[in-house]
Amino acid sequence: MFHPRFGCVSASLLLALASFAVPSPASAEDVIRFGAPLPITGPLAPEAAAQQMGYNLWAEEANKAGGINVGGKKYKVEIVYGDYQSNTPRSVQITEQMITQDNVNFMFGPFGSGAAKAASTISEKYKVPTIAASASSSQVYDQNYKYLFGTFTPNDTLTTPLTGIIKAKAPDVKKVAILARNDLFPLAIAQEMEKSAKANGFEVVYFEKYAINTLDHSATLSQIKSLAPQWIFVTGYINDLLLIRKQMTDQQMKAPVVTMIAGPAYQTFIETAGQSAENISSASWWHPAEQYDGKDIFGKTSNFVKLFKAKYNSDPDYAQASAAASGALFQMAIEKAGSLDRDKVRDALASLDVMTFWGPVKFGSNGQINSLEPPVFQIQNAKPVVLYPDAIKQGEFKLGVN
Amino acid sequence: MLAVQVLINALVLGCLYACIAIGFSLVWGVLNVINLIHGSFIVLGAYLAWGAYQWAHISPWYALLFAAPLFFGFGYLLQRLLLNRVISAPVLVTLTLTFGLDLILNNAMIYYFKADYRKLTLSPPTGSISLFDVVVPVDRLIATASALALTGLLYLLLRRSKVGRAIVAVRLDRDAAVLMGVDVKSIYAVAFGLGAALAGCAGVLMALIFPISPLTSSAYLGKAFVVCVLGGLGSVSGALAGGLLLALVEGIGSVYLGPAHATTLSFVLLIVFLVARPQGLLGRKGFE
Amino acid sequence: MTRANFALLILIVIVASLPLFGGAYALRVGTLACMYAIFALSWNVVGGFAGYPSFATAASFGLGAYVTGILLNNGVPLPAALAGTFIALFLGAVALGAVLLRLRGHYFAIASLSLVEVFRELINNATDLTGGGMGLNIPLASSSGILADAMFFFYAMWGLLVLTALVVIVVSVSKLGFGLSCIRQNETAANMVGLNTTLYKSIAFGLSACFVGTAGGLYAAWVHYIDPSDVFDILYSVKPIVMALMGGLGSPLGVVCGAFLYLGLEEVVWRNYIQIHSGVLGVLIIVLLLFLPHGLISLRWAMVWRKVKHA
Amino acid sequence: MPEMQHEILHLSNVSRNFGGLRALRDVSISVSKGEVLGLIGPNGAGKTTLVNTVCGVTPASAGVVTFDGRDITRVKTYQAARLGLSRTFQIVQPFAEFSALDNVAAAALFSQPGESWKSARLEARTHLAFVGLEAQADQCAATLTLAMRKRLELAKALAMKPKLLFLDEVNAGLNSIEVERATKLIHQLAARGITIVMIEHLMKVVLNVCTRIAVLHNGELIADGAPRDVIKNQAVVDAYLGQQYAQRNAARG
Repeated sequence: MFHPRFGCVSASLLLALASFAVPSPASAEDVIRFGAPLPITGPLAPEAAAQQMGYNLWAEEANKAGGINVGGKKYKVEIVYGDYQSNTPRSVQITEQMITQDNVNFMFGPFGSGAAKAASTISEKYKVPTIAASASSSQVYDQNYKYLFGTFTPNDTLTTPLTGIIKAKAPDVKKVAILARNDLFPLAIAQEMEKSAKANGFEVVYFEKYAINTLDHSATLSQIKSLAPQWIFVTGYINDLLLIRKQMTDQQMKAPVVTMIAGPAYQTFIETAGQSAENISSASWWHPAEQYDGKDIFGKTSNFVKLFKAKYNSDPDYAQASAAASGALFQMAIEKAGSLDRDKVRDALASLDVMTFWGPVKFGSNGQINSLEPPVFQIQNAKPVVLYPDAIKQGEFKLGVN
Repeated sequence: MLAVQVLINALVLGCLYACIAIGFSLVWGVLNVINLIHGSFIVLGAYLAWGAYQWAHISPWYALLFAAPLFFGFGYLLQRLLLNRVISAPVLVTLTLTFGLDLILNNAMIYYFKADYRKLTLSPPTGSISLFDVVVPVDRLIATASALALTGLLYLLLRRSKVGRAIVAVRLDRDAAVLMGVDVKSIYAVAFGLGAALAGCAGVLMALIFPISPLTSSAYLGKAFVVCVLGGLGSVSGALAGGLLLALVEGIGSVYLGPAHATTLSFVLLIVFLVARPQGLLGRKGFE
Repeated sequence: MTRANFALLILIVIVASLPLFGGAYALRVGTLACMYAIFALSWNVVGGFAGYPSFATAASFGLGAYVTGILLNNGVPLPAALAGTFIALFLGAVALGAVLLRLRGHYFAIASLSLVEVFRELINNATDLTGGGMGLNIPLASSSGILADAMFFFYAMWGLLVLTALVVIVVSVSKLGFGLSCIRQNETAANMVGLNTTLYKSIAFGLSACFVGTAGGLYAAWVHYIDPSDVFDILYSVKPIVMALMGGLGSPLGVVCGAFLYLGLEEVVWRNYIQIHSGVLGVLIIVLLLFLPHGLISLRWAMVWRKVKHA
Repeated sequence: MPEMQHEILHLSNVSRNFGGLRALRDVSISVSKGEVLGLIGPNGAGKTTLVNTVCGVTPASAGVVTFDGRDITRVKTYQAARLGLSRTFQIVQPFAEFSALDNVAAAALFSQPGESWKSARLEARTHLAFVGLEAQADQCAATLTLAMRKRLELAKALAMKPKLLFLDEVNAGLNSIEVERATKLIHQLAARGITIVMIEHLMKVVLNVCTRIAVLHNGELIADGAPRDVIKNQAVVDAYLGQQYAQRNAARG
């Protein structure tokens, strides 16, 4: 005879068991599966959307060409998405789920430095080659994992050329104010900025962090205004930067130089900020104006931009391009290895030294790319204009942000 | 000059905070329900204003006119159909129910509007006015004035109308109100509807000032919490006092301790208030 | 020992056999399930027994993770770090409880919720000690294989669950549990019959914090990297409450069943409805609250049986 | 004075303010061992506040309370309970989900540190029997009738082995048969030697059981003495009893 309570015990146990006993779809012979954990919901959801556009574009192009050529046999590309709700522990869980349950062959890292770092311990354990398409902080790579690769150069490669340009073009700029979101990537880049500013003889008059989810910056901005810095440097995600930019105009803050990372690289920032985006400078790892002649599936940078525009009706930003580039790099490595063996593909990735639409690609010993020269740009006439490197320079630096 | 500027900023911001909190406070005070869906209502209001401006060029001032009845109806129905079934259940049940509702509404907004940040930019921009070195943005000023007008309207409604007096009676003493012949159930629904309408209108005003995304709802909700406790529950003047105090503390905190500490400071203040003066600045001891 | 408590222990023992059925991923889910069961059981001491709607679970979890993480980084071995966390969290929570538990109902709920915010921001700003927003790296505890590692943390978390369950069961049948139940029903009367309510509530708050904190410590050692917004996630506070409501407030067996059921549902929904999973979860919560207001534990087997026969 | 030697409770110049409201003003009163003191006065006179002040629920704003030779002015409620001060409530306060037995057992268990489960339950049964609730021992407290719940309160108070027992309107809401029964119980309690202070509106009961009466009005003690004297006191008649009662009383004898 059953005791009544056992009803609920067995029911919940069954459900719990059923939840991970879900049979994973049998992996078809001629498909390569890539796992892509993304923050589809939660605070980072906009970033997930951007990454997904890049991955999808690559998968579509690769499949249009018949698939990836592995030792003469063509394999179709399938991307397995999972939502980790902008929650790092979930991203770790989903990475393990993709590897063990969904039988993915290779992994893309989750968004951002924090999650990519946490999830990389899993893919390292399972020896699954992983390309992190949006992790730049050196803390991600200093674990010296063998199977982790990243398409972003370290943060100082953004701040150093930026400081150089300002120093050369705006000799009157002496005082810098830095305001950073208290989060792994924005804080790391702000600290790089502080270092390079000090190294170049600027005076850092203000350096503060703001809490994630800050709704109002007016007091902070009033204080910065009262210090009269000539260069205002703000880091955060696009929502923070839009908010701060709006409140800067509200307070009639003017400065010869205003730099924001990482918002202005996105088309949405330019559209939403409108007139107030004018003359804001920024730096990112890639820009559609670049002119590389890639050996990858996208070929020339301009071709990538054209394909992207045709599919999504907007200009690609660095995040979307990085996602697509990560796919393209996997494709090159797999074709080079001529095998789906994870170790062989890993070795092929490690030994890549190739030109792509994303730029020259070569990974350092810690897995982070070390061959890119990230562009510095400025919004002029509602368009991002590249100032550096000289090879793709589109215009001159302009002073004065109103 | 900085001090004056920070003070002015806080004054304006405080009124906006009050506007965010007032509907939440009303629902809490009258129904004794912590309404976790409040933040999402505000965001929905912001989308309404944005959509109206974007697609039909309806200015946010007119959007207020149709946001209020729309949200009132929505809230009224929600209370009648769902919340009413558990209204006498313990605190936790009503709280969890509104948590579930918030999950649904927030997810629906992410699904339809995507999580991208949008911004309602009036053209031509309203700019700022400056007096000596003190600057006040016009849109904030207008939003503040509207927020004050809304709270004034609510105040009049509660004081002058029959329904309003019934709401106040229920808030002060539920049992006595029943004895006086007040139909508490419909007062609950009306109060919840009013709370929703105020949230919707607050959303319309916030659309002018903050970027719009389903993801900001928790930030609004957090402010509403703090304002309510600081000012005192359920009263219009309490919400204003709480909003101003919060804005002042945040402003002064971020100037003297750094912006990262401003939030901490406001929550520490919240706990201190809860322990030492749970009735808030202007409230009376009421519901537990 | 009552039959329900006996059933709880049997259920937990059954969970221990998980490694027989699944690999590393199943172990990960199992570890998380044990972790949430610890949360739900702990929350039940203050929320279920004493009737105080606490939202402090996330604060205990985050603090526990950071205390252990910092201890580990200073070379303290894992068992000692966990023991230190346990004691620190218990004492800290008892002291805080003595102040905060003067509040009741919504006011207490909000104060406990604010604890999460305050501690998150404090940790966030103590950059020298905690790394602030940059997060905290924790050295790998072992370099053993995938499965051995997963097995270790699964059994560690499971062991903590057993310990929590035993303590909670002992509390529920002891004078302490009896007193907490008095406090829930009528605090004024409890005081009046000579019950030191402040002391009892503080101990309950301490107990509800120390196991959660230790679970947090174990979690930190498990994932090697924590950052404030991850471990002070307010959902860690909300989920145990939903679980307890699902399973049946106050019953240790009920809350553990609720925890497993919730996680099972979440896992199924999460996998199958990528875009709308939180909405689906919301619908489930509402349906459960409206149609099963006293939780799973109120379901009688006979009732289910009757429905099956009629169907 | 010889009775001072047997004094168990003493209030000297006790005041209690709530905000601007002075609920007790300078009350000085003493209670002797074995006495049954009736505390009467109009609603809002401060009777319940006085009980609350002695029991530590709302500590005195000024003045000193001594109990059994100890200063208990600042003592917490649960400490007062353990010292032997117990009370029943005007509005009954049972542990609603517990059985009657558990209700009484809780009182026995928590009022005496060191009491064991087993003896608490055993004791609880005898107290339930005393108040005539043995048949309802396992019934849930919430399902008892009002009269039964009032008696349950009494059993709880007794389980605390009180030296001084406050009875706060134990008869309110009861019918005449129930009142009679309750009155008998109080007599039995007094016979056991328990000092009783009772707040009561039914003058019949007061005159029946009390050995002394104290009258509060607007927070002030306006009369204190033998029942016969107090009900004739003009101030008491004006403040509380009313002319009619006095005349009826005079006519009757």
